[in-house]
Amino acid sequence: MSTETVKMNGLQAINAALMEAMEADPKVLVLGEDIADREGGGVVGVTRGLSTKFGDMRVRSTPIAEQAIMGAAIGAAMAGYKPVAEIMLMNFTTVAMDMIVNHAAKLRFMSGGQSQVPLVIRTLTGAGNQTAGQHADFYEAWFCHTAGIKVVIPWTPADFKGLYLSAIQDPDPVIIVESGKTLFVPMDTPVNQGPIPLGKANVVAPGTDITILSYGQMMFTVMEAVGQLAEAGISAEVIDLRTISPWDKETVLASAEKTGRLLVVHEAGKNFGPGAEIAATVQETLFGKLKAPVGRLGAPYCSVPFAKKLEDAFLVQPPAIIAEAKRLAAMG
Amino acid sequence: MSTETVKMNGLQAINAALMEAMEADPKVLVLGEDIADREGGGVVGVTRGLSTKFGDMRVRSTPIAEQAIMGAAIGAAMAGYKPVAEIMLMNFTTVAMDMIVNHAAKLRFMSGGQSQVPLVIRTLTGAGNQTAGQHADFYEAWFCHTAGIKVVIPWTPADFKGLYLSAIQDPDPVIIVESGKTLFVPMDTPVNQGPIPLGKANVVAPGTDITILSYGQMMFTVMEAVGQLAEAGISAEVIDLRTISPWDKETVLASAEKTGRLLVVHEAGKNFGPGAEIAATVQETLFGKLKAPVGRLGAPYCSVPFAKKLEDAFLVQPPAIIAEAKRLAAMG
Amino acid sequence: MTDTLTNRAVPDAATQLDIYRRMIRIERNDDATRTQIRRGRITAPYYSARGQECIPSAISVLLNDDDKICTIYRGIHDMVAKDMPLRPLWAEICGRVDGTCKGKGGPMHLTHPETGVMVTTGIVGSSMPIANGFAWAALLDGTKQVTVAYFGDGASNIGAFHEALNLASVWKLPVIFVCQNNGFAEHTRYENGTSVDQISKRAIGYGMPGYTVDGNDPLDVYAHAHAAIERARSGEGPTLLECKTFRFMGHVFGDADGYMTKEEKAEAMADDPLPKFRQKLIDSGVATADQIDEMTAKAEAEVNDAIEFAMSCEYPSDDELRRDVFAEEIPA
Amino acid sequence: MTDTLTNRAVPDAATQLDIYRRMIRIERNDDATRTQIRRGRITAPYYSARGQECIPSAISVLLNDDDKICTIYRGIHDMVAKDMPLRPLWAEICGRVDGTCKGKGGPMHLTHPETGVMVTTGIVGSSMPIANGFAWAALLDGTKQVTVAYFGDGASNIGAFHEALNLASVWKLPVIFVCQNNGFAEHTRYENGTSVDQISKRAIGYGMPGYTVDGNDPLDVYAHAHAAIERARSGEGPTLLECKTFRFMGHVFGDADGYMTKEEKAEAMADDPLPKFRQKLIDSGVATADQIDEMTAKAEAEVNDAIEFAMSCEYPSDDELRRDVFAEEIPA
Ligand SMILES: Cc1ncc(C[n+]2csc(CCOP(=O)(O)OP(=O)(O)O)c2C)c(N)n1
Ligand SMILES: Cc1ncc(C[n+]2csc(CCOP(=O)(O)OP(=O)(O)O)c2C)c(N)n1
Ligand SMILES: [Mg+2]
Ligand SMILES: [Mg+2]
Repeated sequence: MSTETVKMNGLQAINAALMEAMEADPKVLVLGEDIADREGGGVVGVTRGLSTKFGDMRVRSTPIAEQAIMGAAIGAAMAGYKPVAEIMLMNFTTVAMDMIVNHAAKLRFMSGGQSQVPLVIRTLTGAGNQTAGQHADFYEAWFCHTAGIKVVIPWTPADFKGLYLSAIQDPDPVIIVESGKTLFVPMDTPVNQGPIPLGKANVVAPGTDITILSYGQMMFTVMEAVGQLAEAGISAEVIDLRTISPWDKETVLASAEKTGRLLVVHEAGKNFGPGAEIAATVQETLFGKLKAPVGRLGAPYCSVPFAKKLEDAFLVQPPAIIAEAKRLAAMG
Repeated sequence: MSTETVKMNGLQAINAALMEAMEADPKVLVLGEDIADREGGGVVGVTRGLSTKFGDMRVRSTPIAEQAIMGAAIGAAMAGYKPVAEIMLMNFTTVAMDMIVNHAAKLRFMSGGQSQVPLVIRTLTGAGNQTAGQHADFYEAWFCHTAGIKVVIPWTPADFKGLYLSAIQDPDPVIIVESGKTLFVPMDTPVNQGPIPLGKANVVAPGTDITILSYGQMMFTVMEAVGQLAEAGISAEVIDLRTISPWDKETVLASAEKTGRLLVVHEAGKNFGPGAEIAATVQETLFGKLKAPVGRLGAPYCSVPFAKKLEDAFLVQPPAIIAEAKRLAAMG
Repeated sequence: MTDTLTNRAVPDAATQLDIYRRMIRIERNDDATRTQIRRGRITAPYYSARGQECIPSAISVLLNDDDKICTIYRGIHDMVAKDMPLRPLWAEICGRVDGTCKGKGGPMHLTHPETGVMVTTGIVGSSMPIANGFAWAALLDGTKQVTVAYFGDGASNIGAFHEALNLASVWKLPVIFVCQNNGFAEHTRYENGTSVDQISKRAIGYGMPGYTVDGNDPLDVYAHAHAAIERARSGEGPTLLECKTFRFMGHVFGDADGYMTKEEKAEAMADDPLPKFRQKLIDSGVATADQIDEMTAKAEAEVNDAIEFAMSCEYPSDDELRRDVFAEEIPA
Repeated sequence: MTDTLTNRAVPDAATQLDIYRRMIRIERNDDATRTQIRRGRITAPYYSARGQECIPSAISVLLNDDDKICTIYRGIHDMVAKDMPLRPLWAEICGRVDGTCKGKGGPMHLTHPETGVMVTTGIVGSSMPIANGFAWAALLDGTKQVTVAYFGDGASNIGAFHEALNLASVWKLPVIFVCQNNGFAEHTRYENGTSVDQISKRAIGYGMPGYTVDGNDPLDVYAHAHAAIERARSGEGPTLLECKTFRFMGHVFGDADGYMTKEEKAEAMADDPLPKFRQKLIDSGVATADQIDEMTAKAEAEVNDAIEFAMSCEYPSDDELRRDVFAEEIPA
């Protein structure tokens, strides 16, 4: 494989992954609101060109009916297809939770392995665009807590391409969360990016003083903070978790043991958030081996606010990461 | 107030609470599937007698339509009423998540405090009756992670009465989970049981070697285990958390600091479960002060199975609690 | 206002007999199930369809093995009508590893793809959106397969019904939506939950044909199912069939029936489809009483064999909790 | 098949003028909003209702301040028609603390109980179930208040619509369900998402009257709204009004409109309700051009005043993230 790279953004990478997957496997389907070219190829254009190339039967726009979307995806998956279903925004998964949780995630188990539900749910979310309380929530913790569905939140375009290729061929349901900025920021991406296995974290920067773990668009914030920490003489090892469930315990534990400190940062609410599971596991496995408690940063306990000023205060920002990393680094 | 007690079960206690609350406050309403006496006063009889006493307009049976149920409750609450809405089983909250999460929990915040949504959601769940994968899940972690709604899971009839009385008068949405056995096991209950504040844990047994925290029907299992631990010479302090969000950090931290060890036990899945938040908070606050890592026991990562044998293996049983408590007690 | 069928297909003698064969197989199976529960040999909740035998029987004679059904907790009659073998069925409801779902699903969640029993859901309304997915797959496969979605009258009031029927119509899917209207939803009388006198009228809102059928008359069900299946196979899209019937055993086995009058129940039971059709077959010379008795004995023998088989099977091993969560086994 | 009104109420001259006053107030306000966005003074997503002014205006002249509306992201015209004051409206869409929601809700989520603007939701379909709750409260209060639930054509395909209309009919609630059918749901053409040629026909399935109305003709909207409101106030129950119209500015401000033809758009815009009604008022002698121009100038002045006011207001303090989550402030 060539190691040539091009600049592309997440949107282009997902589009390329869907194109390749549909080309290679006639069982791959795409459905969702406005996703066909007749409707403009998706509200932000992720699915542009697919229906023109693969036809209206494999790439179907739907009514506004998330239960119907997920139901159609589940049935088609059980019949041998590999549907990629879009739930436009993560807050709208709330109207499809029965289909996702009681059915997609459970039918393999409840049928004793007779039913396979190899589908992918694509959904977009994230604060930062003043869309307020019903359009920007991160609910990955709900799905991580639900047995039978995998949860993926990529950061880079290369990961989007590689993780989508894997998720589509995965025999089980996978929800992939596209977080705002990750769709639009161009990055160097291998031209021939192939599948990247689910469940593997990526150590994006080595470090010695503290491990900082994050995923999705929050990685941009973390990278900014890490640069400033380096200037302050603190060497952070940065982990992009990529798959939140099942998560890569091995990589995370090895890094936390090495640096002796772990800080988990996510955009989801801190209370009962994904970071709690990571902290709980790490404190147990590395009991007595850490120099500081596992730190967590996440959204405060409130809805996403509208006003830009409040939205900025709501989101974890570099100074908060820096302060917390320094506090932990000073311990032990 | 008299300290006289009677034997009653949770079902009777909730019924008494609803009776008292409706009697005292004409704004209290009850709605849900089959809840009126015409339909038998609820599938297990919790609401029996209410419609006969308070009439069909305040106690309304509904179609099978959980979004409509929650919507009606939200609107009525905003108009000044205090509806108690039944979602028959916790798995059916999945069809009403938009109403609960995007609306009931958020409207006060999103309206800048103009909207009040003082409603109570009653829901039943729990494994043990071979109802399999779609009728027995504990999803309290989802609601704990959602800002703006309180989560209560009582164990004793006295707590049911007291916590219901408080929840109904609480100015914010509260979800109360009735877990199978807690409805049916009679216990001594003060005749005049009054309101019990939300957010306060109950130290049900003092101990010195380890703190064991649980709630809901799992408390029966914990109490069984604790008896056997005592025989084995391990003194466990037992906390019934009662309110899972917001939880009583003060009581839990004080106890964990005193005993130096904490074991959290719940029926919900262990992965990304409520215990993770408790463990994450405790390891941080009591870093260096604990004799052992915070232990967690919860359901394995799978759906609730049907076969009795599997259901027994799925549920946390006394031997698992005893083993884990002994392991932790042997540390430090 | 509901549609009227002009061209009524009539089943020939062999087909009529085949309908009766299915009906008596259902009835004998149901009777045996209740007996086994009464004797304490089965411990699960059971939703008898006694009284509703005619509906799936008159439909299933028109279906092939590769035609699919999605049904509900009250659905064992639908499976037996579809000629699902009774041994794996009984092993499942007895929670044995040789059950069709290895004992993980139980009586509310049977699956048997070989005979087209694809999904059995415990969530009201959820059979319909998933049925659409199988129908979409059939269109993609270019087969003439149809999918039948069974559901109750109460289920016609939930959101999933609406979303599924609309999508099926817009996409012209080969689905038949069969409402088994037994006049009650748990304890709620039809008219107290449903705003229209005939559910078939709702078809108008989806631009599809809708028929109200005598669900206790095999010839009426057959004629309408024939039209609906023809329509689906020829690519014209879905149909809504409302089949009026009654459940003789209440909602769940052991149910008190206090929500209906004795007279009402007696009247409904006088319309028992089984003796009525038996007499008709004899009167019209399709079969002799002896032939029918032989058929009945055969059904009974098959049921008894299945019970014996089931009771001799092993219980699933606890390792099953780690299997079928994902395709890959969860490590111990 | 849809219902036809026999007794058509006609607004008197003053009422006609009042309708126009509301329409021009909406139009001036919308125009100013788009200008402010273009100038970068507002940064939020904006869903213009330009073209739909007539619908809420002709309805709102029939409503009192204590009659309630529940509306959607595309709903500022509904609020302005209900005579919500513009200063708190503008302060809100500018994210200021003097906004009606303290800047926490923004343009998709305005609330103003004093003028009956109770809920503005960003979730398609969710205005309807909540409207039922206000209507139930009105019945309990014994007032003659009505609640109007506004929603789009696309929203008529989601489950919440179905559940809400059924419940409202069974409970005979004083609600008017007003579908503003602008022919598109985001980029999806009506017929590609909706299976029936007239949404009003769905009323048949709920046993309620359903009318298709020319949403650009104030007299037609008025007549039908009058009948629906009378029906609601007299305790007879809900009505479904489908008002056909068009949105001139696409789905969201900045939208490319590529999913419709130029001719189609031009034709729709030729039916602009504003100049048409203006001419009619002049031709019929209800008002002179001068009077109307004065009305327009007044509306414009009010809008300009509101903008000035809003721009001079403070931003909310970060403490607001801890307020209005619950009635009690979250401790820092
Ligand atoms: C979403 C949801 N809500 C409530 C229930 C509880 N429940 C189980 S069966 C039932 C009644 C269903 O009635 P109907 O659709 O008429 O079917 P029948 O049982 O009469 O066959 C209800 C309310 C459920 N299973 N799912
Ligand atoms: C449950 C849900 N699904 C999807 C969306 C995304 N969405 C926002 S507006 C819209 C189109 C709604 O169309 P319609 O109901 O016709 O109203 P209009 O915007 O035309 O006024 C969609 C799909 C949403 N907000 N909520
Ligand atoms: Mg029924
Ligand atoms: Mg529209």
